[in-house]
Amino acid sequence: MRILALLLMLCCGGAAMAQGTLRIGIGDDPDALDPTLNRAASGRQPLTAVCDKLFDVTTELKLEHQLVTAHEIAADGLSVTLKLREGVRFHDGERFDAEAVAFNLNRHLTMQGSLRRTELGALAGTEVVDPHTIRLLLKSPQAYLLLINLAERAGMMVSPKAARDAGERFALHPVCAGAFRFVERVPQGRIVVQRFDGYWNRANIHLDRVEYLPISDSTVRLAGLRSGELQIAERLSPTDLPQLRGDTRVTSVATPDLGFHSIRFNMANGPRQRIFGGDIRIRQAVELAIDRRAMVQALFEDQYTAGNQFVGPESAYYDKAHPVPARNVPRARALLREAGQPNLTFTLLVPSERERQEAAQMVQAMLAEAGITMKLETQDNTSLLASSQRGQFDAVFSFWSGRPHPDGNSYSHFACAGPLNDSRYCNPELDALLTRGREATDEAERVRVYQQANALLVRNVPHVVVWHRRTFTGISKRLAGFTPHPDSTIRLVGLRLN
Amino acid sequence: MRFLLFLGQRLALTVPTLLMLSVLVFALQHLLPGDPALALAGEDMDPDVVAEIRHRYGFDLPIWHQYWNWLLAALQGDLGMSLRNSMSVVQLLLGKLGITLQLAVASMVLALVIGIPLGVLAAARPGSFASLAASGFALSGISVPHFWLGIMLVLAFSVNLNWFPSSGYTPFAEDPGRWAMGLVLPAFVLGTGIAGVLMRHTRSAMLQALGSDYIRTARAKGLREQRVVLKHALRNALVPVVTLGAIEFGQLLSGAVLTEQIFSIPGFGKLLVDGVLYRDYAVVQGLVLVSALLFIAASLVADILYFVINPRLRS
Amino acid sequence: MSAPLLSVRGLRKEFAVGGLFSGGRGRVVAVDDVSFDLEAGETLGLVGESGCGKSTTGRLILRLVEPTAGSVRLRGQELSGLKPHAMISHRRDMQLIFQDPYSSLNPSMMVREIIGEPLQVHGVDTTPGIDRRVAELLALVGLGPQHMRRFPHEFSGGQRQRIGIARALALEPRLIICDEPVSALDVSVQAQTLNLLRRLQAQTGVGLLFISHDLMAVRYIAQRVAVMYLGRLVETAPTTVLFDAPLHPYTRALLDAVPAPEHGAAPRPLLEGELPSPLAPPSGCHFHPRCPFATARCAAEAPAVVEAAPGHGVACHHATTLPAWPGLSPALTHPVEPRLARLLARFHA
Amino acid sequence: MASAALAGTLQPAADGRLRRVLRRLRRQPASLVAGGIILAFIIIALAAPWVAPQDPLASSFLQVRKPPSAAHWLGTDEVGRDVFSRLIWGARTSMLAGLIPVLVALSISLPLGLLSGYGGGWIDMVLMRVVDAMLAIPFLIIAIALAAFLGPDIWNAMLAIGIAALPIFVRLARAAAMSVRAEDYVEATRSIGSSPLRIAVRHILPNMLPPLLVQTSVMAASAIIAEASLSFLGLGQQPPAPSWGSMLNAAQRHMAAAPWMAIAPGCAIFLLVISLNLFGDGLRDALDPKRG
Repeated sequence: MRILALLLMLCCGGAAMAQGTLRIGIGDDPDALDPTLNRAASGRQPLTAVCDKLFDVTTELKLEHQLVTAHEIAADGLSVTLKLREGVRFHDGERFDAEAVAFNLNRHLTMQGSLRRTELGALAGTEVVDPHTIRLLLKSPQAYLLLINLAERAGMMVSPKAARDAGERFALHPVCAGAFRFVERVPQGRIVVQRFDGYWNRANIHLDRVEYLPISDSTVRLAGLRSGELQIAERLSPTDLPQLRGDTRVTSVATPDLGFHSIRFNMANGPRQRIFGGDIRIRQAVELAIDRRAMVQALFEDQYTAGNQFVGPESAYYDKAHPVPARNVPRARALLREAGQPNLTFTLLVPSERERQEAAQMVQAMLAEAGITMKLETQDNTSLLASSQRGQFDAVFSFWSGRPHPDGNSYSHFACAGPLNDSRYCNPELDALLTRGREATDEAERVRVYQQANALLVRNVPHVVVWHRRTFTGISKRLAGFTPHPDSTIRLVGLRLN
Repeated sequence: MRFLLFLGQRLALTVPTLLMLSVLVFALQHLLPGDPALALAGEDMDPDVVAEIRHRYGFDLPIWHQYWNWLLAALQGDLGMSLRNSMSVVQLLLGKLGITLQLAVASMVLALVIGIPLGVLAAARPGSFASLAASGFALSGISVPHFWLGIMLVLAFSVNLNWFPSSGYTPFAEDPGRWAMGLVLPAFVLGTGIAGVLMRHTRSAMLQALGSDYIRTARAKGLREQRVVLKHALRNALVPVVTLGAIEFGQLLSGAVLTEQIFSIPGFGKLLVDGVLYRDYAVVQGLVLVSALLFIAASLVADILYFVINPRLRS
Repeated sequence: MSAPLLSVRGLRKEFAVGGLFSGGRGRVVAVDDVSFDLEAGETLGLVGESGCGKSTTGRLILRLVEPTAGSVRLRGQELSGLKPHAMISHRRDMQLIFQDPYSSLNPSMMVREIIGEPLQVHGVDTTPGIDRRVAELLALVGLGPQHMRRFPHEFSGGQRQRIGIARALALEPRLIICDEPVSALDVSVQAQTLNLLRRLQAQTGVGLLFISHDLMAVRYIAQRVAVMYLGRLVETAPTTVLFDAPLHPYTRALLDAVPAPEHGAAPRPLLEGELPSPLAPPSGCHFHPRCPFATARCAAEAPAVVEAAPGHGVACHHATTLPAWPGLSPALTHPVEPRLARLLARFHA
Repeated sequence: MASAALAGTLQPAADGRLRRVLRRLRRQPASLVAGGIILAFIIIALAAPWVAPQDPLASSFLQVRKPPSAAHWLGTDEVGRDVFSRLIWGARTSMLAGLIPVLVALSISLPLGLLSGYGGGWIDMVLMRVVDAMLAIPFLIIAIALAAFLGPDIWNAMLAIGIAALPIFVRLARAAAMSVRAEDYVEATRSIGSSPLRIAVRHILPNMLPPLLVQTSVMAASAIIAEASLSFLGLGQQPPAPSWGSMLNAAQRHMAAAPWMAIAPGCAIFLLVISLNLFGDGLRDALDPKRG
């Protein structure tokens, strides 16, 4: 066995690795590589390399231009005029112009199975002004929200010719205007992209080739990084970080995540609302029995952030008047007694994913100290989605990946008609706030509105936010120019391998 | 002639088996809880999109109707489209088949190279230390949980010693060295189990062969022991072992589920687990059908081998 | 004259063969136009090489195997064609004793259940009644009531065969078919068992069809002997006639091949040439390829059974023209093999 | 527990036979050691409340993933529970996981095998097609799909494993029925005029058991591994209750940082399974009529 290994290592050493190839270990195998149909967060990584967007967001979550060079929001807020970058070509040589933008936005809106419609909900239509100018027409004055969404997959531009030719099969070979062109994909194996020499920002691209390798286990990704197989390993588990100490070849960088983990109560969805749908004191008791800080410390090496609102405590939209409450078991017991439920028993629906499984067991132990019996029911993700939508839960341990605009973290989840509002929590006051947030173009106004929304949710406790993740990216010290991004998508511009 | 007839009979029997199988799989996965359309609708889960997806993939039809549609397409060689990444299932499977075959062949070679010599050794010197050690190895091979062995090997050889890549698969054309290194650990994990089975069967077949009349005759003729064991006994003992090997190989093609999962090898097994978890019906259905076909083909090969090797049946 | 106990006429059995490797359907005629009678209290020996169809004949009579054609009458009552439920009432009149005393007793049943089962099935008696009857039967075959609660594996081969005989006697049958009942036993036990059968026959008047390839055992127990070759009866005669003046060349060959007892166990090869495959039996007289007297006629035409003397039937074209039979080898002139004879004498006493 | 059941079932059939088997087993020291280990596991599983030094469910937020120490012989797990105590309690699950699927498979496959092997005809034909179809899908896949369908729960997992093992058991039962059918004592009872039902129940069924029982210990070994695999995938034992497989599932994420979480349960599974296999080998040899 050992001799065999040695022999193989010898021949392995002989094959030199291609210069300038960056190998990135990603956590999941992406689904369809089509900006219109892509679903999972993992797809954003290769798509970002292949497809440039109209806008981008900075690491401070500010809007910045990418394929757009200037934008202007009309006074009534019902239209936006975009100036497009000139001289940009798609990988198939087609020209990027206003017609192409119109085609793309229309494709997002009309293609069967499009997953971008919600993000473009405010868009009524487009108007080509000249080859490099396009005007977006809006249904309601939600211009800022729309532009932020165009900094995501909804703003990715594909070649109209390639899209027309390939139809539904476009995802098998995406053609865009990004810095890298798609080469090949081995499903569950890897995705390979190659530098596009016709890229408008060619001067800042220093890599020849990038490979994305889906490796589901964080420890294994880390091992790959340390052995030099990978130069970037995304989403390392905080519990693996201690291994990096003392390793001179690799390091890790962290950035707060935009999302949140929370325990959502069934407020009004079907017969199982009866435990948490009524008395607020019961929900408060559950919240007070949980020690978020102890949990973050024990489970995540104190690397995540304890939280209680739909944005993290470092966000401007966070309401500092309602900080994370301390654990208070006697108070929790008292509340339960007052509510006439001294022996509260309920079931928490948990996905089979390990992080939440561990946390659920810890919550279970914490609640037990307050006299609450929490049973655990595990379901795989697909079953869990169906169960939560049908209201087959008392409480569910959910996770939201987060969006740059706070609307993405709130409206769908808590508005009465929100598609993700499986709790069926409904509060007209909150609906009014969230609508105002959508229409606010002014940053100060947005801050005020979303702080109020957060305060309201904290008081009503339709869910208990537990923590906000931080994204840990492991990088080889050979890699220069890497900046972690809060949307956890790796930007390849400016990266260099030494 | 008789052989062809036998082959025809066997082939005819596979048709109802496959049909039964496709019904079983179809029924089973449509009984799975969870709504694939919800999983497909993305994080935002727009209800219109969900309905659109249901309609597009025919999930709104009665189940027998869905089966009929699937069967009609399957008869024309179309196994549908993966819900998850829009690839044609046939293409997806063809892409994976190569990888799974490589792993299966590597494991099988390892199993044969380890299992048969150990079995011969154990039979030739019964009661010796070498024989005991070989039996112990075989027993361990069939008793160890493969997924655990995989984890332990990754821990020892990849994470700590950094001898082997811990996961992933590299195509041969791209980097033969990496390709080989990547297959060593998973092939070892899968190979030990089969080696154990082969070793035990080789040993018992050898013991039987060594006790038979023609071996006594061979020995009486004064042939050297080594020649008796290797030339005469082994040749006869190999008949059942080879057929068993073919069947084990058939099971390898689809049976490496957890091993592929642990080593992140993009073969049939990983495709299947992901397919079940994401309710990717077309992929699961197609995959089970193809691996069943492969299994049936392997057992057919086993029968043919049995027929070819065994001179008593040929006459 | 009343009908004989058992009357078999034109019995025939074809088996369809067609396995995976045979490549197509074939037919084997295992039993071909077999006819004979058996009287109450009489023992008919049925002899022949293994595979000649004698065991099948026994099972055809019992309807354990469905005959293709022919008639079986028990005390004049036609059995063939009877529906299974109509057959049941006749089953108590006919019983079977097996060759292998090991596989013929259910290992998971106690002796009491094994012997009592026929009684139970035919609703003969209640539990105490069955127990009493089983004890009687055990005593009849030389075993004691203490054996009732034991399992078959606790007994020796001879004892097991006694249990099998007791089971066969349980319903007081008129006819017992003994299928090689002693060939699996040690010589000394063989003698005991043969004597037991003889004694029981004397006591009960049961008719025995004694199927065996052991000519000496048949000579000891049977009054008449039928010789079978490849599914056909070739010669039927009273025992003394058959052993003194056999007419069929095959019978003569069989008698020639009986091992001289002084030379012990291994019998010599029976005949020149192999036993032909029943799948493709020789034309005409099945025996002609191995027969020293065969002529062209033998290959062309199957001989019919003719009565050479009253009660002596033979199926051979040349039965009347064959040279005289030189007689048994001197060592065998004694009706029973000497060692067996000594043993038998001891048990008679 | 499997071997206890085994001995229990053999008892009424033939205590003389059992004694002979035990006598032959005694001549195989390896099988005896294996039997001893199985017995030890059974005792540990039964006595878990008294043997386990700590509460297997009590977590301590300050003692998460601590390496083995005097207080925690095998370290602590991801939520600060004592791995050693969980290992002891987990023995219960694994023992049941070896026993229940085998019982499920036996109780379904015996009548089916009887129907198919003794009854024959079109039932046999149809049943064998289904069995062939199921055999063409790997055992674990059927178990995964069934467990996913029934929902993640340890009892469901055991049921799923039992059903997944059915095709093999039905094949064995059918073969056993066919070989028993050819025995003389079946012909004997037919010649008496016994009804087919009586033949099936009194003669064939009881004698199908011994050859199947020889397989049970090997089958139990496979079932234990299957339970561990399902729990490893999150489809078996649900938290916080321990099973060796679910402990491995929890350990996988902390493989590098806390290897003790994976090593202990893996070794326990290995030890139990190898003992069952060894014991099964010994039992087979002891029951083999061809050997003295």
